[in-house]
Amino acid sequence: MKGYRKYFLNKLGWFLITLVCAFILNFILPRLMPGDPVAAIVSRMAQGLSDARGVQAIYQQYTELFGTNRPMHEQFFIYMRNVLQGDFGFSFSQYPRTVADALKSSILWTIALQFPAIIVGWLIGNTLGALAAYLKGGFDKVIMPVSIFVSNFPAFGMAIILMVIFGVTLEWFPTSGGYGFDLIPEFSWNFIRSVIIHYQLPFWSIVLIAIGGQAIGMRSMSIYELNADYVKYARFMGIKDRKIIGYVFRNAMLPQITGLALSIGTMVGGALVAEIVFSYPGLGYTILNGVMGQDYPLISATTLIITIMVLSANFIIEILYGVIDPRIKAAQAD
Amino acid sequence: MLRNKLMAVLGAIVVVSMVLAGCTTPTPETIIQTVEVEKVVEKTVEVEKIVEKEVEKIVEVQVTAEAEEGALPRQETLYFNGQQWGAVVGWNPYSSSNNNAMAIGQGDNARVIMFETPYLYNMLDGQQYPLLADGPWSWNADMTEITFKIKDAAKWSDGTPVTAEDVAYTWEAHVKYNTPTAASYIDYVDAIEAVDEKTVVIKAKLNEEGNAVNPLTVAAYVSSNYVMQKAWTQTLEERVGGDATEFGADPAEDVVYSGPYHKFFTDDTKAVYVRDDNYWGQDASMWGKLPAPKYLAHTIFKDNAAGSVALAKGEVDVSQQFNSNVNLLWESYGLPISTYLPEAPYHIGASLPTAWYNLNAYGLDQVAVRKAIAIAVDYPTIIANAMTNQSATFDQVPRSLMNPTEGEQALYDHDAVKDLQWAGNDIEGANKLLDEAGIVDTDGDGWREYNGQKLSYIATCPNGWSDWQAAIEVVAAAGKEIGIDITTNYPEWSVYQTVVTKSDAPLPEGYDIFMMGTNGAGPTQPWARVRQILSSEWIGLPSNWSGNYGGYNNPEADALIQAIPSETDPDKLKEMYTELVRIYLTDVPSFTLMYRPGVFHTVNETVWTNFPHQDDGTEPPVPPMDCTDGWGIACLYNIEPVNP
Amino acid sequence: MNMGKTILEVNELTTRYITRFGESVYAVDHVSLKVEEGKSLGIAGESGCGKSTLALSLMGYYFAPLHYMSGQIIIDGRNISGMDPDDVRKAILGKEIAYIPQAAMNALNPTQKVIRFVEDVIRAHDPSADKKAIYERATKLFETLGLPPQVLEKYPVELSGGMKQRTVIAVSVLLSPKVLIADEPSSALDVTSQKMVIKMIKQLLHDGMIGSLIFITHELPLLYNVTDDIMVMYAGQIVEKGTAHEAVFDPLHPYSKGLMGSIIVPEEGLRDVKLTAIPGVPPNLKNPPAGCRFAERCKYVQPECLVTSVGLRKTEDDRIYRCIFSEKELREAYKNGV
Amino acid sequence: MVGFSIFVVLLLIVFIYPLIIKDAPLAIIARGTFFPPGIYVSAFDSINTPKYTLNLPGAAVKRIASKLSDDDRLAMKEWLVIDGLAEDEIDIEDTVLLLEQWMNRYDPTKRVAGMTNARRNYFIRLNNSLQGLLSIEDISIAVRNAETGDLEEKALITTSDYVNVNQVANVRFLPLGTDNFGRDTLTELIAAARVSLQIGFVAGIIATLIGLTLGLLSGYIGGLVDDIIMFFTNLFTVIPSFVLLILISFSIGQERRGATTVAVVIGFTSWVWTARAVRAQVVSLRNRDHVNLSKLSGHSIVYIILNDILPYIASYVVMALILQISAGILAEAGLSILGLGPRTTDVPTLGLMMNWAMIYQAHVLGKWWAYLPVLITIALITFSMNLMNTGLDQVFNPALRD
Repeated sequence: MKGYRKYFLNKLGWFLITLVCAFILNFILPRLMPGDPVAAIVSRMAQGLSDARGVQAIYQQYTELFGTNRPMHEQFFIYMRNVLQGDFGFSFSQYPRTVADALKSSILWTIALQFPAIIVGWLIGNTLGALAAYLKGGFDKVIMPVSIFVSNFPAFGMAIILMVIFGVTLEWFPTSGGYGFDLIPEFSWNFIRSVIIHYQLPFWSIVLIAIGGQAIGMRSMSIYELNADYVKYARFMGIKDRKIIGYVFRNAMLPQITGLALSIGTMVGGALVAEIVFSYPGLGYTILNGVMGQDYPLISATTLIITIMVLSANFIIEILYGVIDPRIKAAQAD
Repeated sequence: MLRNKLMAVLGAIVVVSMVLAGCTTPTPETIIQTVEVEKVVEKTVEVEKIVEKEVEKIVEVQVTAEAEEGALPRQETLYFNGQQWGAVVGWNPYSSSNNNAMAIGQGDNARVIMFETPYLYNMLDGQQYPLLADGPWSWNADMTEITFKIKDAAKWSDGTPVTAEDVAYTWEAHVKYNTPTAASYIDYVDAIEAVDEKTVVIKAKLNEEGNAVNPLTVAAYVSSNYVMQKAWTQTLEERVGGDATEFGADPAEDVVYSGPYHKFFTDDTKAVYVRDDNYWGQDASMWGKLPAPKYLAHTIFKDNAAGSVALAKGEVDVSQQFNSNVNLLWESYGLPISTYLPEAPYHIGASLPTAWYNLNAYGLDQVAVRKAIAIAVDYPTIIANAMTNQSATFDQVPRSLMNPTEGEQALYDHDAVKDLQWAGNDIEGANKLLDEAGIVDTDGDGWREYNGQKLSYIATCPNGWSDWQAAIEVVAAAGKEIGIDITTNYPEWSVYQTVVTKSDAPLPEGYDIFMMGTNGAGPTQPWARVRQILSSEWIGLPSNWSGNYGGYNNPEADALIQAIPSETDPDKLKEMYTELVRIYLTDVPSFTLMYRPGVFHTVNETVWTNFPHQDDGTEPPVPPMDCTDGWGIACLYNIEPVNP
Repeated sequence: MNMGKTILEVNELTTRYITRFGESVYAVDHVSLKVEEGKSLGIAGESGCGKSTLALSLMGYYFAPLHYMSGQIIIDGRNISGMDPDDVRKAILGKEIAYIPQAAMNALNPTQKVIRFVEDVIRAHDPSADKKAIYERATKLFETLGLPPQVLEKYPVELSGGMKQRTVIAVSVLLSPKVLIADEPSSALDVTSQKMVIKMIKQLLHDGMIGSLIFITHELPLLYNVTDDIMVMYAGQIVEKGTAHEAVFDPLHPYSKGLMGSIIVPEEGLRDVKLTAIPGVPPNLKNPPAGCRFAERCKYVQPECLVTSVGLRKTEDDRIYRCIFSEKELREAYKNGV
Repeated sequence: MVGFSIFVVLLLIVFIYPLIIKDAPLAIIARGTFFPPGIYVSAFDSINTPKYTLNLPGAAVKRIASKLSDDDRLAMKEWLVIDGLAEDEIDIEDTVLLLEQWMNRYDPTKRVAGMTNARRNYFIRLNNSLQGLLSIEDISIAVRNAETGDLEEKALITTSDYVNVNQVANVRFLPLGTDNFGRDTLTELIAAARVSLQIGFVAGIIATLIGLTLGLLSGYIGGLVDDIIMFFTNLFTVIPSFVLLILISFSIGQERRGATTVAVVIGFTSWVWTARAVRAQVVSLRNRDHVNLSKLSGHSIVYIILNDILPYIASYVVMALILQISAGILAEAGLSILGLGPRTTDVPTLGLMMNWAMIYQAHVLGKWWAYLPVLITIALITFSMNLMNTGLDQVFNPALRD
């Protein structure tokens, strides 16, 4: 178990450090963007204000309010203190709305949409890959290429195609929003149904994208494993094929798990775009708006949240990975 | 055998996936729940604040009644798009940062579903019709004071009557807290006083001669600005302790209003407004009935595309957004969708999206260069491609400072400036012009030089403003045709606006030719637009949202602009306007690229019909103002369900 | 010549590989052999001569790309070549006939504890077996074989090469099979663990933990120490068969001769020389030569060798070899030839 | 191999097409948006082209049908009935009668209760389109006399006149119609494909180089080096590269966003994937016997990496590169669709075309030619690359052959 503890502590350590750095990056990067956001707000506030002093006054007020007049490091510590207290400050672009308020709902929508989608995509992808590797022949020659082709559409492309086919043409599913355009959110069967229906297109567009890459990886992985010596040996020891397949796919799946940890980051990216296409009330549009409106607090908060979500997902997965794959411990031991 | 098993596994996994999919759906629920709870809280807060209980009770009842059903009754709801982008932030009519376009929008065609102006402007006949006011307003003899009465029937949502004092105090508050409204009127309005309970007097600022500085603007005030309740304004002041920023930032959930609709529900995906069935306007002295839709709902879309799909699917009744190739919706798809005009340009153009020259840029101080570029541009293509024909062409409406409405067109002498007009696409003409001006390609690199310096400019407009970007592309193309190197560039709006509106310093590089809109239709138009385009008074403003961003300076024009507001003789006016148009077409400080409607007014008649359209027989004619703006709100009283 | 009970009898067994391009490669070509109780047979030959394939084929359990063509495999009087693969799996593999793979280093599932695999093996033949019983049985076996029982609780990655190898052997004989096929069990190991492995295998046979042994290697001398009989294979065919002594010190077939050519004193240090002893490489079995498959490498090649296929000959003292020359002629040739 | 051939074909098209069609890809040729695919024949020229008389059966029927669909007929019936004409008097099959009744009775000014404005407009349009539908009189082409200013008949066109397309001076074939700017979609698409490929290659190579180096080092050396490198890798993994992309591209600002810049940015944000993959491979190799052997025989790290590691992951790296290239193309598309792609005027990219098609709502209006080909091109490129991948995989690892 020593090997494992070492592994765990190691991971934990890096998790924390990464978190801190990610936090700093999230703070700095948005602030590297050109243009003066406060000026933008002020010019919006001060429309038609004719005397320079008036404008200056307002400008002062807001730089005060947003603290953009302070030196960067000071801003950073203030920001950190507030964030630790769960206060992300005012949104510049939607002032006087607070960032927390702006994100409150969208986060849940995004989580509810993306993580299941990514996991399902991963599962289906791996199953396909495994099947392709094992069944070969028709399956390998047909299903695989098809699934790969499908996943080679850009995320938004898939979203648009699904929308045009199932939303606009067939009208099976709604084309935008998180729930019925005529509904007021509340806990009723009617509403839940609407949410589920609206969930489908974005969900599957993300899933479809996810499948292919995973499938390819899993396929070659499985094929390597299928040709491994232990498979031959196990066979000659009279062990059922089903059991052997069990070994193989377990061993092939393990590296794929890190694959998942890795994908989450990138997949989230694509998924955000899909959200935008479907006007899904998630983080995708929030972050885009933030960027367009130079809304530092909003961007920082959004990216930070995405980062933390992905980071934690990574951490959990790697911990699990360490538990289930003995090779890791061995590697750590020597 | 094995295959079957594997298949089974696959099946199982798919099932799992669906289950997972299912499991997640409650999550949004929880959000919704919280939102819901909050809403209730707000309500109760309101109840406490409300003076007259029973009124509110009725509303309450309806709300809960609706909430139980869950869905808004389609037959009683009018759906919008294109006005509200992003979630509503607040309900504070004093603030310009509520992101609450549906409820709050002051200006020439004030949006009056929740807050109301004394008068309603009608862009079709240029008249102001009384709303809160009783009968027409009137100047005093020497045109320094406007007087009007408030309707006896006019009441606030808390049941108290609207008084002259409210009007006066609203202005006081604006001035006190230095709001944008105050900023734009302070130079023309001296004071607003309540003579008695119901009578309001607006005192104009006077110049040395003792005449009103600008009677036009003063007159415009009555149809451009809301009246807010004094009592509520004072509560707000208490709450913010007199702090100007706070005053503007307060979300004002408890605001008292006089209009027919108010908040029902808002979140990131929609804003819904419910009818106040005690709305004073059902009094015979105003509309004599309630507006037809019980709910106004605005779905919040991420972009025009999403909005268009919804419009096509009948999930939007009134669309205030640029639906590209809108005519295809009925021509190719036979959808029950229509615009105000049955044929192109489909809408009534109100504003003039304009390409401004930075007159301080090298070479652009030369009229020849400015005009050459202007006449070389292929306007038909801009209108056909960028606007997908949703703009009048310059053959239909020759270029001038006026928008295409008959009222404004009648204000200048078309023939007098005929020979100054240009149809565009005139490459030879442009080349000739430049050659004559001695601006030629001396070093044979294919580009013209002026005093040996190559003419190369950057034409720009905000990124993502699709129709403008398309138009700018065409302008750039024209430049290349006549040996002037024009490249395009699209900064983000957040950057663009700050640069363009900073008029206390010459524009930076990259803003040689840039686009900005102009005023639409309004009681002060076309004067205000002329001023916006030609007046030098904005030069030097740190934050100039008023106009003449290119720094054009022409005393002659300034003089005329000065004089017009106090001029009453129509013939004289026509002369002056004609003169201004002549100056505009001669100096070309900027040039219009297309005509754009004040609001796009496209309606889907699946559920509601009888929307305003050309020759709809309404008297006075109801303008296509999205059923919400100025006199356009009359639409809400005319529409009826398609199948009741 | 004692007449022990025949445990494994193979008649005219022919198997082939079918490549993804559909060509057939006859890797085992009409091979017949016999192993008696308590006896051991060595199979020698250069790599690629089909000995490993023979090993696989003997299991009577085929999966792509290897395919059964014809011939019989009779274990203990039961012909398994015709049996339904699943029955073979249940009744034969590991129980009747067990196998030690070439690269035993990676023969164990890396993500599975040894004991789990042991369980799987036993359960595969007797699903009812309960954990505890299995565990005890395994520990006992490991102890008798001089392996620390803790190994059972370890993951393969945690074992040394030699230990892995021996573990594999132990697992192979869990069900005390009648035939144990060891395919180059020692090739990948260092000398010392090699010796241990050999010792272990001998012990198995000696203690009757296995009924008989088929030992495959390219190291003839090794066989001399391990097995009773030796069979030399070339290009999928048997070229010579006899007692270990005969095959090593008095080879008949020019190929065997060549294999042994360089050996003077017992094995040590000479392993590397051997395969280079004969110039040339085995023929491509996709389209084997019409005549004698060894012809183009044979010192004593005759014109007809290249055209007429050559059958097996039997000497009066029951030795078998494949050549156009008679025993006498060969001895002649060798005497004055080399 | 399929993937390879697809890719080659794409490349060929991309490079050969411009040699044949020399138009500037961004030239605005059409006045109006989204002209449908087809052959465009100059109406002006076809007037001055020799006429051939063809008497084709059913020409008249087609002519009428093109203006008067069955739905139209039903609609006419509906109106006539509303107007008080008895149903049995109306036979929608009898075009002549129907039209006659229509012409006599239709009145655009008539207000029908409960009829929507959209419907009313429909009838007006229908009525206009019906004007002169049945007339078979020749149409005369006239020219205005410069002096007198009155029309002088130049030519007559009869219903049976045809021109041969090959003889018309100006004919333009637009296989994919035009886009929202009025540009020839196909020409633009191919130019765009080239640019996107370039972007992909640049991005992919940058990403792979960075990833490979880091992966090798961290994987083989392990220990602190590993930790440090992995730490950076993790950092860039958990900050979704896409978010980074958005931020950086925005910071660069549209004015400085050339195709290459975008490519580089993508490259620098997407190496993570390769780095981790390579590392994983190396780690699995690190303890292989041959490596240990090589270690024991005291070879230098570089030597071992080059001789005992690299060969074994070479296939993997090539595959990674290919994947990175396709990923780069996708990334560009993703950026552009958000309006953060390369600046519009310089070059078209697949993403930008997509972006504009969306802005002008091609997908809502069913203008498939404006976006579907683009999507398919993207998919084909990446797809072919992935296939090449699996292909290469099989070449490099015989195991993968069955």
